Amino acid sequence: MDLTWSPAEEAFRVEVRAWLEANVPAEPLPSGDTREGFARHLEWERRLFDARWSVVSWPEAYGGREASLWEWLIFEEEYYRAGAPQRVTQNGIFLLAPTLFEFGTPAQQDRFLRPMASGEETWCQGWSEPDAGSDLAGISSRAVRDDEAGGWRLRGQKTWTTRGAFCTHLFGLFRTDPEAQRHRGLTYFLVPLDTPGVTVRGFGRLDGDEGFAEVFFDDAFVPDEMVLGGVGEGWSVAMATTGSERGLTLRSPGRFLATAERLAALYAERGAGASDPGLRHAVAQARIDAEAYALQTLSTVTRIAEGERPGAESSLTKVFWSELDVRLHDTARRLLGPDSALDGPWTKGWQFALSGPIYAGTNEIQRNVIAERVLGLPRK
Amino acid sequence: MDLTWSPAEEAFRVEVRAWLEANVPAEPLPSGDTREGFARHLEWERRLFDARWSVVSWPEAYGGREASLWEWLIFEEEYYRAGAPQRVTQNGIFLLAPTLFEFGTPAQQDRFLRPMASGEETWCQGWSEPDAGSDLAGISSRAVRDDEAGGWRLRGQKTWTTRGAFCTHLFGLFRTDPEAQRHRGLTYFLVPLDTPGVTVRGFGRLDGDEGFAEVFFDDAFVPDEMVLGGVGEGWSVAMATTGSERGLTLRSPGRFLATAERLAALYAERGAGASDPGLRHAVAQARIDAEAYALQTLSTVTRIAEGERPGAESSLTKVFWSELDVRLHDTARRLLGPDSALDGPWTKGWQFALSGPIYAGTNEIQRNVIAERVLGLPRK
Amino acid sequence: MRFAFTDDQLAFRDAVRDLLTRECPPGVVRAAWSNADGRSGGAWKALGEMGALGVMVAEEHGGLGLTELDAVLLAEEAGRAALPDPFVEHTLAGAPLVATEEAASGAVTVTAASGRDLVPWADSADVLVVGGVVVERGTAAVDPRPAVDGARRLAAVEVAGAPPLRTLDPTERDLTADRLALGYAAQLVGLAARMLDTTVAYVSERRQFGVPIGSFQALKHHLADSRIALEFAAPLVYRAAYSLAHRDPDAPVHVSMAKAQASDAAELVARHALQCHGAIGYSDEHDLHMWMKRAWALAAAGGDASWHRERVARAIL
Amino acid sequence: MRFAFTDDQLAFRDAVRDLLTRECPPGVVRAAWSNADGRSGGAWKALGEMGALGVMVAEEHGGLGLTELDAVLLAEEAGRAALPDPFVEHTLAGAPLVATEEAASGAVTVTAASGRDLVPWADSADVLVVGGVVVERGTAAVDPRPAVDGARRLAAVEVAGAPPLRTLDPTERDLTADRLALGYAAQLVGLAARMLDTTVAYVSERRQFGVPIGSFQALKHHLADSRIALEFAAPLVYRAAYSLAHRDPDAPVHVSMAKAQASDAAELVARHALQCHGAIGYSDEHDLHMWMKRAWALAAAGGDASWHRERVARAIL
Repeated sequence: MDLTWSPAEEAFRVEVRAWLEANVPAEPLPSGDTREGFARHLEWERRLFDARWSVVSWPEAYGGREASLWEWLIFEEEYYRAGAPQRVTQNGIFLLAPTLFEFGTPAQQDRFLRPMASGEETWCQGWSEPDAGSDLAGISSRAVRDDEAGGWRLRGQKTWTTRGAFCTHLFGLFRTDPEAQRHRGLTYFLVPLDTPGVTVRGFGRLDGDEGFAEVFFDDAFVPDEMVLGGVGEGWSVAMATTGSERGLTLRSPGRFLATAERLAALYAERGAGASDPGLRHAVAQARIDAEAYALQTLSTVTRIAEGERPGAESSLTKVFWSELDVRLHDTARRLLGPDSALDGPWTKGWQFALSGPIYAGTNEIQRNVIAERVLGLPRK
Repeated sequence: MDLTWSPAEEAFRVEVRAWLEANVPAEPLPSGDTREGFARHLEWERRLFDARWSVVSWPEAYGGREASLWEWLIFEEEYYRAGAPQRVTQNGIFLLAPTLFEFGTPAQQDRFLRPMASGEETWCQGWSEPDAGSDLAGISSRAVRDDEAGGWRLRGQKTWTTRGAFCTHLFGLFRTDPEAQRHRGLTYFLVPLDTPGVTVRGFGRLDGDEGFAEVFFDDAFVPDEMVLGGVGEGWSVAMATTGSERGLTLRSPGRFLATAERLAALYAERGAGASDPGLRHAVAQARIDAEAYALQTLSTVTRIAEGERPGAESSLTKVFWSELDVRLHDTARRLLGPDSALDGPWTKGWQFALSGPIYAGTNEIQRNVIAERVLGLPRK
Repeated sequence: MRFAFTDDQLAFRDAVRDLLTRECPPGVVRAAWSNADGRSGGAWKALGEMGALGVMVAEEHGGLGLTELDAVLLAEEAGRAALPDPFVEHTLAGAPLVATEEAASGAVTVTAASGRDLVPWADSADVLVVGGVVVERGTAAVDPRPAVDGARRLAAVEVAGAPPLRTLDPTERDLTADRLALGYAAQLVGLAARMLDTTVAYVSERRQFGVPIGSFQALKHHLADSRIALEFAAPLVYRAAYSLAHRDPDAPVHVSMAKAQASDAAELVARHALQCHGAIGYSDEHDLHMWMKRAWALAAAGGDASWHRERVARAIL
Repeated sequence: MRFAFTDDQLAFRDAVRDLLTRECPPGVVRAAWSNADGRSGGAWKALGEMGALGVMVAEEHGGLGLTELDAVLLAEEAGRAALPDPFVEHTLAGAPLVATEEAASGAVTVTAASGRDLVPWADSADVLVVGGVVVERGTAAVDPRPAVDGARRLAAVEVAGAPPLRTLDPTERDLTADRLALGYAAQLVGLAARMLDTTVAYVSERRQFGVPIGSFQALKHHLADSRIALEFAAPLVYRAAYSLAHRDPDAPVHVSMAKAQASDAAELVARHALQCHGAIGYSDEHDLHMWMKRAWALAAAGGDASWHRERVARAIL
């Protein structure tokens, strides 16, 4: 066990920190889940890209630095510590890109990765449908073969597409074999949202931001080269991405430490006036949990660095961080007392935190996965 | 709404209180779940019976006072407030007796009720079997018809029979129709434990007291008059009793107020030295919950007094009180800090409280009942 | 001993429920998020006409001269409908103090706030009960603040320069604060009951994996826990109303028990309701969020659960 | 950066696990409930022979001269086996202070306690580390007290009249308390892991309603929550061991984070384990209760979760 960083890693951290200190906007940007905020965020992401900080672990050819896993983690830690803006490109960079690296053709990688890294092309995820939320295998949107044109015609509807109204591209699953049941007969498509026959309608989230979209497909044509990973292979290709989605949290071990520290600052300000003497320990426990999260991430990264591949254990992480995030913000609300009725960063954060136990597989489903695949309990 | 008592009710309360003050043993009796304690408790119950306080709501012929539902409640309140001994006869008086009153023949009532009230005959419940715990309908103990002798021969095993090693009689379900499935073909029997072919083996509970027993039946003969409520009718007869079991809590609205007050006293003694500043509110919340329990009982009794019959709502009460009892004792343990490792009334109480969410239908099953029968959610 | 409402009280409750079902469907609540004053308009007028707004105003001033015990079920209904009007602030707290025919009928809207609370619907009310005085709204400085619940408009109010219509004595101030807390507790019970009903209906219908999602044990248990929380909150609220109506010296502690329990119950029911709805409930196009945000607002108003738990602690420790 | 144990550390852990599987099956724990001293006898001797009891004793005194980081996994195994011996009190706390060959081999048993704790196995130990002094047991007044965990014998110890073998300086006192807390945290992780394993096996086999009860979602979720609690407790324990071993100035806070989290995790796992076992687990003829009672004892020992949470609060607030 060695919890220190090498001189080279320390040097990398110094470089990251210096650049972020000089460049992170002094004023927080407007929410990236509004049209205006999204545009402002893209300007920031462009600056990241130009300085080669947008995808540090990627090959240089696509705008990266070929950073090691540990350097990548250092970058993410510093990024959170600096309070730098939320990454509105995350669905592309963290969900689609790993799939492209694993399943994409060289042509697809050359075509899509660099514009994704620069934010020139922005990606949203087309998984859910009105009748296929938790039950992802219930997808009914179809892709019908058009041999003559050498491609597919998409029909159906996707929904709860995060930032769908602002993105340029969508990746998603469509049923190519209408006879196949459930998770068979699905194919993974890459779809430019300006394709004729595609209509996007944004709608609001709990906190009022237009962060969701419905996407309608009315015989929208996509050529064969927009299939990722083989016709009919959509489910296994997508599951690789879903793994990344649940593992998104790998992004930064320091992710909740920053919130726990802000919570401690709020306590310093408000604690004496709060009615609940137990809040003191709630704040302490938030810090303990945030440290536990950070350390568990280091443990996972060690295993990955030594060649293991993360499996169903990512469900443990998803449940823990999403419920920790809710507790962190709930403690803040209780510290705010009557002021928790006002709009503000903590009440916004509270509403956002409530999505954590729902998205990317509800926590109920994650707990089933833990029970069945980590503990080995009987399915039925 | 009228939360006051009538002069007659107040007079009844004064009478109860005076008698209890004069008669409740100054020193707590040893646990009624030990052989010695059980005997000592029976002496106490005999004194209760002799003064006609053992079954206040029963007809005078069986030793009662024909008290109203409200007077009965007053008695129970005072009984708890006085810290009077736990009723080791409760399985007879509160579980079997309601069933006897409803389904018993006049001969059965005359034969069994008065000795039950006096503690001369003591009853334990023969529901669970090694393979039929939560799944009560999975009972496999059999009663085989013996036409010649005019009765039944019992075969099989019951277990987790509370105080079974000390009681004189058992009531329980046996399968009279081996062809019938699940809850059909069961019959409710009354069985003297000194019947030849019956063997009782006591065993310890979590807290070490010999509070449980296994009861083995090896062709034990019981005559026809020991069938309660008709051959093959056992399930519906038992369900009436199970309703009472879940409604046992009706016994005293003040039941948890007494514990909440003892907890407040413990806080006065220990709170200043405790590490957790939140314990103050945990103690306050325990009191709030205990009052909620008392008031919800008053609301239920009002409805019963006005002619309603309690239904699946009793599951709400079971879950609430059993988990409140656990919280009450857990708060006490946290107040005790390192001393919680020592044997003592609170740590004994804690271990006993842990049985609440398990017995009389686990809380998981109760929550299913609430969801399906109170809220109307789909079974499958 | 009888712990139940009278048939008259239940009939009045039913009448208000029917009225609000008609006059305050979810569309009215939604409209209040973006209209000028966050108010219902029609529902308020109809409630005034049926006498519900003057239930606690003395008969000689045109009210019904009844008590908190008669008003508490009506507040519960206002909660169930998420009524975008200062029903509790007016009916339980303000109108009995103002005690005029206009207040009894709701022609004049009175709002009120206690403690550190901002004042709800201050900019559309006619009379404000704030900081121990009753003032005309026009004479006070009203400074709107952005609220999470877009219909329940909040404002900081400065009454230093305003000529008081009357000044409350300490007993009146305390009573007013307790009436607000009681009314909010009742509204929270109504809000929670509505969220639970809506969620039960939703999970019974919504199918995933080929079955209604309400058949999954995890969701069953979320909703069973919600139902339990309600079952052991409502009686405390009704008892507090009784104690206030009878000027029981323990009434303030009873109010605190009620408000603490109802606040926690509503927060819990809201959490489970959202989780059971999933992404559909997370959209602002679904009605759930309006009920949830009202529940959050009222859980924090009139003293939050911790504030009231502390008052209980002071009384028993 | 590498947050994992070395192959050597894991091999030592495995060897201790194998030894305890052989020498300390549940029957040995059960026997300790009723034997004279609450001790294992054979397992202690075997641990001494393999060097596990002297792991933190300096090499010149016959120990292995290793650190908390090497001992922590062994303590976890002692927890997993519910070993009825003062493994943590001796190996992590007492033996390094006594620093003799007899202590290193376990021929002399050392026990220790910190804060307000009663002293475990005081009547069968040879040397006691209590109240800042090291004394021969025979010279102290040892007053046994009835404990919930019948194997972990407790006693109040008075050392006022005993001639100290040595007196600890404040740094040693604090370090000893932290080592006890760390060791208990590790034992709690082991105890919890064992209870979870046992429960998973039980619910996979036990059938009710025609299916294994482990197929019911409610039980799945209890056990998933147990697994999550363990997953986010163990890393804090390992980090605390690392920090102590490296004399990191933050080590005391790291120990507190570990002990608070491990105590809460073990309490939660115990609750779910009992609930999933139902009445079978509630019988004292089943082994579960011995693990549960050890978990309760160690959750309260060396500072309970609240005591350690308070130390974290003082450090960060």
